Amino acid sequence: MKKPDLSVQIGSLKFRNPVLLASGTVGYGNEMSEFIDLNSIGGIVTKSLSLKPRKGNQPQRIVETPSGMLNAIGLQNIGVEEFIKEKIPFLKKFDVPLICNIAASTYEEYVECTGILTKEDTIKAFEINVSCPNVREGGLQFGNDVKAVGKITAGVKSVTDKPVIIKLSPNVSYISEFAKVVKDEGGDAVSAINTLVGTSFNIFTKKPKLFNVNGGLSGPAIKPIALAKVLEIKRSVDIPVIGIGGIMDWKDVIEFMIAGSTAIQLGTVNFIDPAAAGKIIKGIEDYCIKYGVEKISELTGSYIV
Amino acid sequence: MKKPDLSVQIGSLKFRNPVLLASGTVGYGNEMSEFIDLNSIGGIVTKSLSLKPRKGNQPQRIVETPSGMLNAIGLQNIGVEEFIKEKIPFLKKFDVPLICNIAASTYEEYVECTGILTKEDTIKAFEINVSCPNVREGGLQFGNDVKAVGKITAGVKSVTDKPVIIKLSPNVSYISEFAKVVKDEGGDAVSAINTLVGTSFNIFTKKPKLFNVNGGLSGPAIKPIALAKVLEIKRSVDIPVIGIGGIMDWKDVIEFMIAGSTAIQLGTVNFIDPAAAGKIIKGIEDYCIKYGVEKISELTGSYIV
Amino acid sequence: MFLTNAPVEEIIKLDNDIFLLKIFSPGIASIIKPGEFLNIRVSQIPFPLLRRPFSVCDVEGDYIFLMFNILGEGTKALAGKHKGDSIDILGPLGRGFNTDGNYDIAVIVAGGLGVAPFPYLKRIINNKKNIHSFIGGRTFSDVITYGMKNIKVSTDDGSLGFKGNVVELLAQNVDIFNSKKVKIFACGPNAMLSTLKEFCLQHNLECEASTECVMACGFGICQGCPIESSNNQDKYLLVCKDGPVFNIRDIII
Amino acid sequence: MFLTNAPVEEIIKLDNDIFLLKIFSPGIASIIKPGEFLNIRVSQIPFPLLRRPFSVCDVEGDYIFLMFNILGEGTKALAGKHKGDSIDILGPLGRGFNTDGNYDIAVIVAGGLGVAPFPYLKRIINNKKNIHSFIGGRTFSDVITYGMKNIKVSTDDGSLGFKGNVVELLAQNVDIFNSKKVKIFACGPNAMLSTLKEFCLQHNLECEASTECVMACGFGICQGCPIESSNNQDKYLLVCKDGPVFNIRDIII
Ligand SMILES: Cc1cc2nc3c(=O)[nH]c(=O)nc-3n(C[C@H](O)[C@H](O)[C@H](O)COP(=O)(O)OP(=O)(O)OC[C@H]3O[C@@H](n4cnc5c(N)ncnc54)[C@H](O)[C@@H]3O)c2cc1C
Ligand SMILES: Cc1cc2nc3c(=O)[nH]c(=O)nc-3n(C[C@H](O)[C@H](O)[C@H](O)COP(=O)(O)OP(=O)(O)OC[C@H]3O[C@@H](n4cnc5c(N)ncnc54)[C@H](O)[C@@H]3O)c2cc1C
Ligand SMILES: Cc1cc2nc3c(=O)[nH]c(=O)nc-3n(C[C@H](O)[C@H](O)[C@H](O)COP(=O)(O)O)c2cc1C
Ligand SMILES: Cc1cc2nc3c(=O)[nH]c(=O)nc-3n(C[C@H](O)[C@H](O)[C@H](O)COP(=O)(O)O)c2cc1C
Ligand code: FES
Ligand code: FES
Repeated sequence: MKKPDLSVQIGSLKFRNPVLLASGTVGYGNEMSEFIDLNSIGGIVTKSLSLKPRKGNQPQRIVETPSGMLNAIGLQNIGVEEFIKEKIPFLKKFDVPLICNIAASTYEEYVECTGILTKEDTIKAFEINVSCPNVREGGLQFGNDVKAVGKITAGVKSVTDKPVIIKLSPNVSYISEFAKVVKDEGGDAVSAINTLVGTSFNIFTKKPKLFNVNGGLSGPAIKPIALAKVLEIKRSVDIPVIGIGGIMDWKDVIEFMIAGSTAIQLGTVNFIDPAAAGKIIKGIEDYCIKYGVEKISELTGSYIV
Repeated sequence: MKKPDLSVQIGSLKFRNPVLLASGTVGYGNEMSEFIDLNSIGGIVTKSLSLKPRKGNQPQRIVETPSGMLNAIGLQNIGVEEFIKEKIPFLKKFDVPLICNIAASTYEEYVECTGILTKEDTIKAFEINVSCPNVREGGLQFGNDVKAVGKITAGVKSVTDKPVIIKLSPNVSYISEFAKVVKDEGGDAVSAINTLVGTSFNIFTKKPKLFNVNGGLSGPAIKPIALAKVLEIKRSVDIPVIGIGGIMDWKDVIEFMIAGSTAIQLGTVNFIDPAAAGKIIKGIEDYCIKYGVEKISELTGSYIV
Repeated sequence: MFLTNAPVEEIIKLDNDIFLLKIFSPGIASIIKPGEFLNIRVSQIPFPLLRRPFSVCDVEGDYIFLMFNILGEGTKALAGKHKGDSIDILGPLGRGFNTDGNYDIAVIVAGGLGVAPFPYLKRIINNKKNIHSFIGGRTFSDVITYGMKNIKVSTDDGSLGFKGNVVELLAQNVDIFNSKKVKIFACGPNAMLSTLKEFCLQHNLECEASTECVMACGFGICQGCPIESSNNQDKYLLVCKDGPVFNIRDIII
Repeated sequence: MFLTNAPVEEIIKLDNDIFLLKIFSPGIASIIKPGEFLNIRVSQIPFPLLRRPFSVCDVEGDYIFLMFNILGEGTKALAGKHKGDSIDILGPLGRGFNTDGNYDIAVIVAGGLGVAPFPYLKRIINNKKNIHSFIGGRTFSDVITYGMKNIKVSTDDGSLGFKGNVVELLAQNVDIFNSKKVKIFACGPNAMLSTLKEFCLQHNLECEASTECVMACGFGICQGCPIESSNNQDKYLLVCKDGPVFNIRDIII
């Protein structure tokens, strides 16, 4: 019984296995390292970074919903400078691809952030967040504008040789149009999906539960939607897709790969079981052994219709 | 302690209370009449009718998901003619507004169906389904095309004096653009939302669980999304909204009304508790009494931000 | 039709993952027929969201028995019930077996947990007819014989009884059909029913089969449970309303 | 920090909706401090989805006690546990109370279920200091005194003890602060903590308060639990990591 080959490739970057940790759900890695061996996972995506530190939204920032949660963190982050100074040294110690997620309010800021961060050897790729529903400026507007996404892709590619992944919004009519422009402008992959816009009200005070009113829905509730988005992209654009949305266990990972994902990210599940990544990697390995999958990359888009 | 006034108004039509039963989740009323007094509810929306009977999709048509379900019924229905002959006589016996939901593959079919059905006195309003994700032709394409929705609204309005409600798709970038065109073309209200596109795969056979591959996601999982869509419409277009999506109890109804709904529809919950409508009407009445709401219509859009 | 909260009287573990649930429900017990089913809300929270259908397995006075095995979240939740818990049941639903009529021998053919509706069928037929039971499974642990008698058993792997499928076993015992008029009552996976249908057509045997299908409502409003009709290609039958028991000739499986 | 499945030893009903949960967890019991908390996964299904935070209420040998009241689905599920069930706990989390230091009298101020962390605090302070407890609630049934002693009680409606809020009650007893050095340990709703902060500033009293906040992760990765800092307006503190216990001067409530 040979060990299956779990490695997957995105652009020039090879991952040990397809299990990455999603932006905003792993901090900058240090807390998670208490629960999982960072050297055993596919990769880590940082919390979205912006040029300057952001304070984020006022509380309440989190609302639980049926099999899901809304968050409106508002891209709280320490900014590029402090990230390089304070977080990179810790992350350097590990042999795990570090993907830097960038959020910005303007085209120029995306390009500038990438330009600064690409000098850091520890950073192996970029994930560009054009789809955060929780900040007023930036975020969602870009994510809903095909031209803007194309321009950002081209701009970021022009300042780095490292793989560029564009993280797409599900809050659009046709996500595949966005994947297409990313491909056309030289992007290496797309991540799908970011959270879905949602809200919730307190029926006694009549106030929105989230200070920001709207938040982003994540967790198992959105899994069927995320799978349909991955499938939509896979069926019409030839670009690697990183599947994200509601993954809780190894079965979900296999399902996302069958639907067309090259790799996947774990988000909300990290809050519920910070040791999930380890169990999931074990689970997909066992599946491959049991069903004779020699290379896990064979599963990508292997659906039979 | 006076009884609160639960009545709500949409166009020229007055409803006893805001609790309607959603298309596709009540059949044509006869089965449900075993569990609830049809005369006590706000209204009934029929399963989508098309000009000719439709056989619908091959099984499997239903998949359960976390706090939700996917359906791909494929608009199975008995057609306009048989509906008039077989179902209207039963529905005539009740004093409950009957709203006829129409689904079609062409603009002409929408208009023709409405033209035929409007002659039936028992039918008090129309709900035009431009947003069903489960049929290949028709449905989703219209729902994603602002111009088509405008044209259908105008066409249907031109053949009936009864209120016309357009049921909108959530699978778009900006649902409020659709609500706006409905208003501009003389539509009386919008229903929001229909189901979200989703899918699911069997990881052992690699086949989609639904024969149709994609299905429509409904149930509590989508409630936060539905609320955000209602709010989006309410904030930018002055048209009555019928809120739909994941309502399970009276608290959810109040939440939808606060977010901007004039009335609401119960969908998936009818499968889980066919007696739900009765309990929910009682629940909202008690809420109104307890919190001094004299007219429930005061709640519509009463959010405080 | 009743929609009611019924108290759990007992939950009996028959085998590893197989349970009998005994519930108190005089209303339903007094009218339900073999082959009819209940749709059960296993918990008040929306996970799992949908009700789960289970055939009536047996009736004793005011009590109903259901037989089930743990497959997923729904049956897991059900197996976690305790005496005194109440469960939300909807039923009786669907069309059951027609046990009356002009036959001398009742032949029961069950695959795996397809045996569930037959203890009650057997009780209703009682001594009015001769009963032969054929029960198949993939392996010995799939063969459940609770409440049955006069049994022949098959397993795909030969670990118990005849090695082969249950229709092959039936074919081997075709002599019981020779002299007398028989009626077959069947329940099991679609693959088994499909083979059985061929067998029945060949030997011109009467057969009623209980079919399975993923369901949402269970009472005819969702259109989620279609089954192809042999008689009308323009329209599906509904497993929950027109079935789950059909004359095997009337459906395409 | 431990992430572990701990067996439930006992679940004790203190009052109508108030429970004590006793769990076996030697690892956590040996290191947890008063005011620190556990984040509990109340069930393995995704409803409710998120863990629920609970302060350590007391520790006895290898056992941890939590005190909770039934509010929603999470606490309902927790109250439904039986001896022998195991629950998935993460902890100890956060920063607790600093019971050392230079004070003679420990003054405990608790609103409603804010009393939860104090039986353990009391046990740790033991007889090293004098302890005065002030416990408030809206009405008599909100006043929980389990594990406490030397108590004064207030209720908003006057149904038990002093009529008014617990800070007013404290003000009435301000004489205990006169001669000796006191430290206040507080836990309760934000409105109470906010009034208490004013009182402490006025009287120049040292006070540590345990704050509450909706949480997702409980260990610093989601940024879901911000609280405004008095010292740095550019950056929030995190209730789960920098708190839940803060010097009341350091936070804006
Ligand atoms: C009319 C009718 C009568 C039934 N009677 C019984 C009975 O007496 N005893 C009994 O144990 N079961 C019976 N079933 C099947 C039973 O409803 C399912 O086993 C149950 O719903 C599974 O629920 P779950 O949540 O445990 O599994 P799920 O998590 O829903 O499913 C687990 C696995 O089982 C498969 N599955 C689920 N439901 C069905 C189904 N209806 N048919 C085939 N495969 C399915 C799923 O695809 C999945 O692979 C009956 C079904 C019908 C339609
Ligand atoms: C550090 C910390 C320690 C805690 N210690 C205890 C404790 O020892 N004993 C105890 O009973 N509770 C404690 N709580 C609160 C406890 O976590 C919540 O009561 C619990 O999560 C409610 O879960 P639920 O699913 O039952 O209710 P939900 O369905 O989540 O909520 C029901 C209602 O309670 C409100 N609510 C939920 N969580 C909170 C919260 N954190 N703060 C204020 N209101 C809330 C909701 O808005 C809602 O109105 C603590 C909270 C924190 C942050
Ligand atoms: C609390 C929280 C914070 C998040 N922050 C970010 C972020 O900063 N940048 C980003 O691109 N995505 C962010 N996300 C989105 C996740 O990376 C992921 O796309 C989404 O949660 C869906 O996956 P899930 O269902 O597995 O959580 C955040 C999600 C959550 C729940
Ligand atoms: C099984 C099923 C069938 C449906 N059929 C229709 C339909 O024929 N026409 C229509 O407009 N909506 C149909 N819907 C959508 C519902 O009317 C409703 O918009 C949706 O389910 C969201 O509400 P819910 O979450 O309360 O179910 C159907 C939904 C379900 C679950
Ligand atoms: S299960 Fe709903 S119609 Fe049969
Ligand atoms: S609860 Fe996640 S950071 Fe505090």
